[in-house]
Amino acid sequence: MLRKVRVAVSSAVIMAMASTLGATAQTPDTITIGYTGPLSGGAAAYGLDVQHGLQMAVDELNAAGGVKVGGKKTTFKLVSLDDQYRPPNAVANAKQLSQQNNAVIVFCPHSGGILAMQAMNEKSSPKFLIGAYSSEPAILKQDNHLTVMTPPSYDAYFKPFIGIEMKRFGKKLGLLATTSAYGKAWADGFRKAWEAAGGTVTGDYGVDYNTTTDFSGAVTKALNDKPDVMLVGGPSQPTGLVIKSARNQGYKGGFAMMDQAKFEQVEDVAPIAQLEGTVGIIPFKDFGPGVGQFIPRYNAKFGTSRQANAEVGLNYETMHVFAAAIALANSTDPAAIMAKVERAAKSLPGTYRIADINGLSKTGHLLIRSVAAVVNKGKFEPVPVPFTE
Amino acid sequence: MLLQVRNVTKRFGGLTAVDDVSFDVPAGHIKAIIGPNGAGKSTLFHLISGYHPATRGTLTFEGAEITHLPMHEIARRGIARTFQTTSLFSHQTVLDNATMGYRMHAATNVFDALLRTPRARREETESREAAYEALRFAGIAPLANRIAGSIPQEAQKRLAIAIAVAAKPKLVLLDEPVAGVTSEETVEHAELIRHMANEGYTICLVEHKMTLVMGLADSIVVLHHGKKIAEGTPAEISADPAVIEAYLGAATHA
Amino acid sequence: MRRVLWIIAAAVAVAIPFLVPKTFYLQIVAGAYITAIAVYGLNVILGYTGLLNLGHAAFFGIGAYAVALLETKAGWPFWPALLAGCAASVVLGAMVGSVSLRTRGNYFAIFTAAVGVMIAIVFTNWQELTGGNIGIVNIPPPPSIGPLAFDGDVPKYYLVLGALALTILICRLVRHSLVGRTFVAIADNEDLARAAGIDVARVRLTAFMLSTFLAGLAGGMFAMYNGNLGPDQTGLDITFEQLLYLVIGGIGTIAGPLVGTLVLVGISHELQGMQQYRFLIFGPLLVLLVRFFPLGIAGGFSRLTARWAAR
Amino acid sequence: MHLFFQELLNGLVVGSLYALVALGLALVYGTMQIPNFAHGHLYMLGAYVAFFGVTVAHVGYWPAMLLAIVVLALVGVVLERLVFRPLRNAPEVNTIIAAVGVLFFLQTLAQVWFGGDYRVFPTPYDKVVHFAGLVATQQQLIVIAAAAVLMVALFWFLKRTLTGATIEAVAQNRAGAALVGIDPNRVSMMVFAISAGLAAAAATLIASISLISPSMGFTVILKAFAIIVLGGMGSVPGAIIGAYILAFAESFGGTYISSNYQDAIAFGVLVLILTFKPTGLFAKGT
Amino acid sequence: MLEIKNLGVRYGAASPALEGVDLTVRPGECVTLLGANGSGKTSLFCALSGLIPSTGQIRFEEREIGRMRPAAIVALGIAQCPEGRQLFPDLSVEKNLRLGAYVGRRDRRGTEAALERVCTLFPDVRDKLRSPAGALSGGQQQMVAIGRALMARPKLLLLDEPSLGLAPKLVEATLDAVAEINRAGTMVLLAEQNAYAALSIAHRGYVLANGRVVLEGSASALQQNELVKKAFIGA
Repeated sequence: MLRKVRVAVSSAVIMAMASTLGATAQTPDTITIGYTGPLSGGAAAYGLDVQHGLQMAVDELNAAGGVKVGGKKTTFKLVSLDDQYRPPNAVANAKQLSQQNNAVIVFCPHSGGILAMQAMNEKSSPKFLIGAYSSEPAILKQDNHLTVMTPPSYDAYFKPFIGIEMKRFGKKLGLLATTSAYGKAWADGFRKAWEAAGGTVTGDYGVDYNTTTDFSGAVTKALNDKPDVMLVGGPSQPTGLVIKSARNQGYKGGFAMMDQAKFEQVEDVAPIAQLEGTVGIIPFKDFGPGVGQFIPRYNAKFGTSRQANAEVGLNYETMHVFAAAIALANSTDPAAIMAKVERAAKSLPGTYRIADINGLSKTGHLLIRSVAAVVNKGKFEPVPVPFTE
Repeated sequence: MLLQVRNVTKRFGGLTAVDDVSFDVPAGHIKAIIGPNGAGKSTLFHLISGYHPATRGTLTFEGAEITHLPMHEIARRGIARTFQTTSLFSHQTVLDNATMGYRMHAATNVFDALLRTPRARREETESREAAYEALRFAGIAPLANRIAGSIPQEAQKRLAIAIAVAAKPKLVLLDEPVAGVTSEETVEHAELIRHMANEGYTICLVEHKMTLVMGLADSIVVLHHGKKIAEGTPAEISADPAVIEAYLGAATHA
Repeated sequence: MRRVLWIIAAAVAVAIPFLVPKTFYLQIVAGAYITAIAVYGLNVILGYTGLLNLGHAAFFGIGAYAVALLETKAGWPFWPALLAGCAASVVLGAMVGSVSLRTRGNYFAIFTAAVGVMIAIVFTNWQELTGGNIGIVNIPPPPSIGPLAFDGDVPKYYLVLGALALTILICRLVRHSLVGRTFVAIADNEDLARAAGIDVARVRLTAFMLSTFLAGLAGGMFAMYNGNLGPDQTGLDITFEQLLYLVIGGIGTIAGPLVGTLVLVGISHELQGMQQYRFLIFGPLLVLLVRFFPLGIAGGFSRLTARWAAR
Repeated sequence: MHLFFQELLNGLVVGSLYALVALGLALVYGTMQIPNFAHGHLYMLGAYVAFFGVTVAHVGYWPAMLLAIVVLALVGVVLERLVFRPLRNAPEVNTIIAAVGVLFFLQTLAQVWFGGDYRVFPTPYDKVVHFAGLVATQQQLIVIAAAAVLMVALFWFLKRTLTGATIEAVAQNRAGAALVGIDPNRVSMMVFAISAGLAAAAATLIASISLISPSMGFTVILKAFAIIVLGGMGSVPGAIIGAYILAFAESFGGTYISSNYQDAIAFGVLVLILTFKPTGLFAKGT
Repeated sequence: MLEIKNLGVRYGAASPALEGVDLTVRPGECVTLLGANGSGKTSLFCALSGLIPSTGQIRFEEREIGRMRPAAIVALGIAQCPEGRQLFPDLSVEKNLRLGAYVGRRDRRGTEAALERVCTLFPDVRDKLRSPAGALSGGQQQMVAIGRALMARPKLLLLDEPSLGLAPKLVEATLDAVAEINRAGTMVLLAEQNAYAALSIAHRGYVLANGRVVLEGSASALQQNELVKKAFIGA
């Protein structure tokens, strides 16, 4: 008897889950844009930034009447699902977005999820385009022809960063980046490039920026070996704390800052005076031609409590590139769209150009011109970063 | 001699709970251990059953020393026990309780259970039969499928004995088997214990109810402040002045 | 009667791929099955022997990483890799168990939590082996057996369902055997069990190893099903989540782990938009359950039906 | 040698933080045997209360700390009354499960209310102090000093006042305490209030040299458990000693061994201790 | 004056620990409660102190106290020296004693006087004021336990087997102390196994068996009673 109830409950759940299947059929005059990212948990702020950028682009496109596909005006709809930063959840979400919501493009802002989605997209159908927001080079090496990766590969920064810092401060480098996978990859690459440029490395003092309460210990250890330049970086605010702690302990050298950290947020913690001689990616407001108009629009829509940043802006821009590619392809077939991305990128109107784009690489990398900046006498001076590939 | 207790001492911190106690339990005997509250009777049981290690002294069972064996090993040698506050597997059925008493005689392991090996099936039947037999022995077979915690107090005490009997021991230690039982039930319990002795179990019991002890025991050990102050037949003990003083206090007016 | 109902449930489970045309839905159900296998493992140690292993997800991780690494780095096929994964989890379980089981109650929970966190730290930091935070991708599917290919959502679903069925079978067989009854008896009254000649330490270790076996099995199935793996599946928060499923489903019951997992995964899925908020409900729910309804859904219903039967 | 002393100073700062958090955990465990897995989240909540006190209510640093202590003390009382008291006689495991429920709730609450961003706590004491070749910010020195003051105050309260003695009385013998007319339930609430208040004070102190985020509780709670196991579950002086030992182990381990596995040191220490002493260091014999 | 009518106590589904117990302690009296282990003495004391729920009536100085909390009962003037002493082992003897005066903590002078009185009554305790209570010998701990109950300046003192585990010499000393406390005007309800010793200092006595009062009478009458003899030594 009691089993009966147990079974009844479990089958009821199964049925309830099954019943949701037929609920949403695609309306032919909307194109669904999927998004899976961390909307809860520790990385939720990051996930929400990306979502805001996409939402803004979608709303603007719709306000302008959408795009013409097959002679018909078509609007966009953004459907977001939370994956808590977990790759398997991202894959499950991507499947749902593609199969249930008929999403043509699925955006994802973390490398684990993107790599997993690429593997899955090879096998399952219907296929979809992956909007990859990550600078993990492995994504480009998967030979997946339906992935468009937005941010510049981090190795693009090595040369300009090293050029500036080595010249200004000296040849001894200390590594104090976060110990996340990304941070470690960054530090490894940077170390090799530094040594190739004739520098020496005093040691690796990396700590986990997410769990460390007081950075003084790690900084003390790093400074004890008297480096001229330190590689720092991780989430922006902790990066600020590291810089501040180093300056407090009397460090006079320079900082090379990983692209994960953003000057405008680092500044909340470490004042500009302490950032003297630091090189990193340029503050968002100086990104490119479209930013000036974008920020007021963004603030009008989402308020000023959260500042627009690179995550918001670059995803916004990528969404516009995709929309233009759909219009050019005159189709919602992923491969057809993919074929037009390069042209769409090159012809993107200036208002949408948060950063300058010069096309698409063969591996699916948007050739976005990133701009770095160095703090010189209390001012941000732009530093050109060459296109990669 | 089935059990030999030699110069056994137990200290807890500064307190000497059992102090240099020696006695023998011959096979087939009913031995009672009495004494006022706090005299060290239960501690003595804990030492024999291996629940506490003895500080000093030796325990010999069937000629082999068992002083430092772990509790389950002592049980496997053939010493079963009950606890002072009736101790059962109170969320399991009465039958399962008795089955656990027999458990050590079954070698079934996880793989037997998963593969339903002949051994698992055979032992399953054996345990069930042994358990039923023990329940019948204790007179509670009709309660077999009830949850142990829900049966009456008196039946719980019988179940405690059934668990001990199911272990097929040579020596049974009964710690206050009739505490909190009415006088009529006490008589029935005395019969059960007598029945056990008749069936060949050697019994060692701690008890406060003198009527029960005097009627049952072949011999009695009296403890006071951890020391053995007397040993003898019930008649000898009830006439012993040291015993009377221990129980009734220094101011013996009677 | 009971058997009939289990068969009906099994039939529904088998029919699901035919009832639902879209595979993303299979993925959710299969994901729930895999979690349920791990929750069954947690049930063996917590529900049967009363010990809370807060490092449970780490054993899940051991199984998962073993399968993933053996497949991707050593080129092993799935099946031997799965066996090795389960074995690795059990061996580590025996090692951790033989030490941690000397502690009791709260100490055991804290001890295992520390072990679990350390294992997770190793998964995260040993990048050369585990790929760090990104983890391992492109774990190949099981090789075909004759005409049977496992490279696809539906066959994989059936593999996972098979593993779940095996798990439930194992739990049922063990729980009702002398071994399983000894587990619960020890949790009930340790001293009496010792007095009955039961080697409590050994029995506890057996339960711990069985529990870690199921965790390892779940991990291996996870690696196979998803084809990718990261350290975030092995942390304390995952153990906490599994604990939530178990408590809601019913600690110590046979149906509880499955019911609890399906119900909560189902609810979570239905409340997609409320992802952020769901723990605002689940948290207090957990508190209320342990206070008023410690037997969970399965235990509560069996109590209710027992009352009906008594009428 | 300079490195050694500078790291000693750094360890002292972190140790002070650990001590305050672990103290509250030890007090609750020692008095009621409740392993409060949500304690770290009370600490996190305290940081947010102080943060909003400073940035929204503009009450100043010290009043904000006081505000955080008071608010968290109230939260502690509510937790005791609604969650833990009803489970007094339940199995130990149920208490842990309930604590996990509270943890889920507080973590999500913080995320929904405050968002996942790091918050930067403004401190009025940002100057750098040099002495004997060592460097520290004023705030770091304040952390060390304030933690010391709080610990001395707690000690004085426990050892020198009758109300403090009631806590020790309930810890050592709940029934005995009831028999002399102490209400053990009120003492339990008081202990939770003190415990959560200490966590709030610790959070306010450290927030101004670190950052605030909803996940800050998770990183500290397991370390706090490692500490109280190290110090003998429930022992107040043990928790303090354990906290500094662990902080120095991390600080020097990070310096002289590897910083990558710095976080694993706490758990390694914990596992080692329980391996050789299953009831923890300094545990009373049974 | 303490009046108990029809008192019952039950733990779970088991047979009752106490049933239909009537008992009185009149002002100035020392009453002893005799009975074997498990006869219900400790349950009676716990019910009196409000530690366990009970049915029936418990009236103290015309007030019903059966539903009161332990702290309120202590405040009314009923203090218990419980079985097993229940001291705070890691606290100093002095702190143990001062906590005994917890309900009267506002009356500082009264507390000091009570402390002085306890030290006079038990000179051994005075020498050990600074030691942790757990480090004392069994007899000394018993003194501290009685002293702690006296610190509440009770009108009625409940003593549950104060001689438990004490050497015969100490039993006598303890009971002498109880007699002295009683002479000073405190009502005493004393549970003892050591029947004759207890009856020698009591005015009246009750015999409990299986949770019921089976016999009551004056101390001298009980001393002569065959049933008492039989119950305790089985002769």
